[in-house]
Amino acid sequence: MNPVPEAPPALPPVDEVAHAAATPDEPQPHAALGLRDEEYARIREILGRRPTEAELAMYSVMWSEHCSYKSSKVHLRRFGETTTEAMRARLLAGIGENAGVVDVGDGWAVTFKIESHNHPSYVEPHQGAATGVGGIVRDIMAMGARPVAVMDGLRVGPLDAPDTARVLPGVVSGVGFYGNCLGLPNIGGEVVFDPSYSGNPLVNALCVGVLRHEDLHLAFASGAGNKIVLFGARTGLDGIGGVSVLASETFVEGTGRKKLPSVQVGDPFAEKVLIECCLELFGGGLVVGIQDLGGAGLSCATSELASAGDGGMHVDLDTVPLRAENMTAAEILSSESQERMCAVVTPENVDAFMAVCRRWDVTATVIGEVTDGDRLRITHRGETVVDVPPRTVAHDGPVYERPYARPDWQDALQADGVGGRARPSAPAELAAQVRDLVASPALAARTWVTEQYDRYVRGNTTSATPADAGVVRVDEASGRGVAVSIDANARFCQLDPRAGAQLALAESMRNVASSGAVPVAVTDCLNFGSPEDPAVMWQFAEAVGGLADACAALGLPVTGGNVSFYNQTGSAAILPTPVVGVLGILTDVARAVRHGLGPEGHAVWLLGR
Amino acid sequence: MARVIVDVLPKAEILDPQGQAVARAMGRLGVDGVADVRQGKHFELEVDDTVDDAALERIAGSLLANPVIEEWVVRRVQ
Amino acid sequence: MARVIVDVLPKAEILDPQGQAVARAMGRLGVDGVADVRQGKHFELEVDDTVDDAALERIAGSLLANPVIEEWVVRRVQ
Amino acid sequence: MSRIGVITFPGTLDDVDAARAVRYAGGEPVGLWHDDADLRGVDAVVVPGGFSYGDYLRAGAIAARSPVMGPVVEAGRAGMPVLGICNGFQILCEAGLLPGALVRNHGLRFVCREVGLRVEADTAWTSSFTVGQHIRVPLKSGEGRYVADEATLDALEGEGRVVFRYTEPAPNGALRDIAGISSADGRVVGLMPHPEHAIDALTGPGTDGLGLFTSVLSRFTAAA
Ligand SMILES: Nc1ncnc2c1ncn2[C@@H]1O[C@H](COP(=O)(O)OP(=O)(O)O)[C@@H](O)[C@H]1O
Repeated sequence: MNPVPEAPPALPPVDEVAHAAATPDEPQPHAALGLRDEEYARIREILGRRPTEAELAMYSVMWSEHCSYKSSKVHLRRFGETTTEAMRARLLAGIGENAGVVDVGDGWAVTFKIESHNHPSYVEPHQGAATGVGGIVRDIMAMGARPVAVMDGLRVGPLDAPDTARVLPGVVSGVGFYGNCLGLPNIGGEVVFDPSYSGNPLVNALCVGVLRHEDLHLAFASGAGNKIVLFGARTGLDGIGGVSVLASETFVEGTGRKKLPSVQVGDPFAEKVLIECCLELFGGGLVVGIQDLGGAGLSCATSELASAGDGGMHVDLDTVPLRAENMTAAEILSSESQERMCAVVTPENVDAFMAVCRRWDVTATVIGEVTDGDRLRITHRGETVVDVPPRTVAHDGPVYERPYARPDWQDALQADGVGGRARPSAPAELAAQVRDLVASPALAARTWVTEQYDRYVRGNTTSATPADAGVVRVDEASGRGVAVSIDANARFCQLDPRAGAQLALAESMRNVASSGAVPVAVTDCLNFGSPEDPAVMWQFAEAVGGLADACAALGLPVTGGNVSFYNQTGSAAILPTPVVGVLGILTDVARAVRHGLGPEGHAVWLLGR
Repeated sequence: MARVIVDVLPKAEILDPQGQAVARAMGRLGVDGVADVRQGKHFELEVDDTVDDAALERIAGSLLANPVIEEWVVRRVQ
Repeated sequence: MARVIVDVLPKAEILDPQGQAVARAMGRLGVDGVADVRQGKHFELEVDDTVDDAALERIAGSLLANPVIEEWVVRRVQ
Repeated sequence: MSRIGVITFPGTLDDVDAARAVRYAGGEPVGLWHDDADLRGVDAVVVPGGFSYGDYLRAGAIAARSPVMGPVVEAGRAGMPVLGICNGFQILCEAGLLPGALVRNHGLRFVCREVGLRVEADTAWTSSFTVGQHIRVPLKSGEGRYVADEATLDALEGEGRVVFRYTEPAPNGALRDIAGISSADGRVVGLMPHPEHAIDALTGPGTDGLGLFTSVLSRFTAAA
């Protein structure tokens, strides 16, 4: 090892590119960072040398299942293949962007997306759920939209399980804390109890945003000389548990840094201010491209912006405002600090951009610029620590064709119908069963949850709990609005993942339609067990195929979503849980169909069979 | 009977939005010279003599503080 | 630079539902013998030498605590 | 048309709603910015709800000390009508314009539900109601429990300064079921529930909340 001689003793040596080229045989902890041997070999091949520590951190996080969709990609292609031009007609942005954007008429557009924050919500329910809401809201902001509503799909163990007593109140308070403080009405969601979610709760958060067509913003960095501005919270040691492996390998004594926490604490106040700041920046025409900082922090934002752009990028980590001392390049790049955004700004607009940020008391710093060429170059303490083709980090990650097979227990499960079960034979027995049903957690009122959520803020919610679909007004002048519902029935999916996914779509669509809206687009959050289990992979493939076919049959495009794998306790996977969100359009929310029975004397009709 | 104090603070590496908000407010309020603020919780317990230090430590680490994101100090004052 | 601690507690006559909830939870944890719990806030400030005791008292009594409902103690620890 | 100021602090959420309520009632909302010690010549001020500065220290504590509040306190003491809703009520208490304080709900959870209120005093903000009238508006807060010492409570009752009382037991444990109070001259009113969310049956429980805004506007039309 060659520590940089000038560095003060407290600072660990910088593993820069030339050093990496000169020390090809230095062992690197790629496995501990989750990279397989052949993935590590491919990185070396791409770079023509071993990666630096910072590069290794970037590739490992961006090539993770969560960011690269390496196990799901081959299946998700089905959505694209089954989407016709006619289905795409309303889409201003679709799969591949931070969130899909749908034309809802009169020059208005709506963007919506659902995402999971399952594991963090198990580790620290309140903060995990809170930061889950924060993350999806930033995705929506990154499209140029004003976030206008949230929904949450919650799945936990049985109501009386100790784990549920710990997780559910924390999750609900976290969703409420963050959403309420952001001023976003919560317009619906789900609460489902099932033993398979004990030790592995599902927290899926959806956000809806509204924009004018001309305000659409996309994540790309173009125009050499344009500046990269990082704004929002400072970058700290949040959520970089994995990367601390790097530190411990090379210089832990020097820094005395402990194993780092992988929990992030949400600051909804900072995010609220960030929303208003972003909208003022968009309104002032000060933003060329924008990207939120999510799970993979700056690794993701810089590589995705550069990859989607038409040039290269240079970023100087010494300019990044930090919350902790002596952070390494790998740590800065991997930090999951919340409430940050990254924008591309023309040089002449930088001053105006900074002025808006100052007005909102938002920290903003130029951290780099768009360059000619096609490399993403990142420097730290004067040394080049990253020099990569950005596409290889952001988009050309590994793709796996995981083996999948219908589990051998599927037939027996399906054959085990209700036929042989005893039926109530006396009125009292029937009454007891009805009472059991009514009192079951599955059917009980959700007010304990929904009373903790603000549904009035912004004054545009025309329907929320207990309605089938949440409805928000988009345009006060015309009354134009949208209806959204999220649904899944994982027990159906366990019996038949294909039909189960289709039923989730059908239910969600019915909910939206029964509010009087015309369904126009779909988002989904696919929560499954380990993709390395062929039975789970089969469930996944079936669910995706079923959903894609049903969407094609109904003429609804899937505009985006999220995959969450590895939801299991030990070797027991959760029930396959594809949560489907449907968005519908109402030309006038005043004419929406209200939930519940109408005035006395109205007839009741049952439609369908 | 003894009086026990437990002070709980967010871990140093964890974001402390409350402390930061207060620190920023100081500047705006014309209070200079305050470089940093951290905000946590302060508990005062009246405990009888059956409660030993091990029990106090258990209470602090499992109920008063969240070990995932907070650190704490227990001290007997009487 | 000095480190200053300000502890803030709800006044005794003000209902402290948080403290009570904690006291009840103790029983569930199997810890008996905790007679009373009060929950307040704990602030740690880094202040430079221009900040004298009068200034600290002002900060505590006009910002960190609300005298209508809270009482507070200021102490320098370094 | 009367101009009603609506303040925005960092973290204010219901400013759009308050401005809409002013408009629905026939007034002209005027945006006021926390950092400007300038009331822009308005006839009355609404301090809206939200989580100013995240409510991280105490609800309303930091906002109460921001530049715009200097002139608000001064004008309020001199008789300008000021309405504090939810976080705005907390801010007015923290600023010393109204007595008492708002603390954590006794159930320790945020509560969002429609509540019934009885209007108990004729003030600048309630003249459109009759004393004794019941209205329904949403309540949504985690720190909405009104507290003050016994002497203050007795004085408020004695001087007819309890403006709104919950008709059911207070969902937050407020002392004497107090939902809203006023200054001695009845010009400054603060309440925890949200009248600005009850101005249209489409988006709220009804239109009862509009009465607060028509009350204050009628003063100016009558005077003009
Ligand atoms: N289940 C899914 N269905 C449809 N699209 C999906 C699904 N999961 C992910 N996608 C899309 O794949 C793209 C890649 O996801 P990306 O936005 O990079 O992930 P993340 O937002 O989690 O960082 C996104 O456009 C996303 O909408």
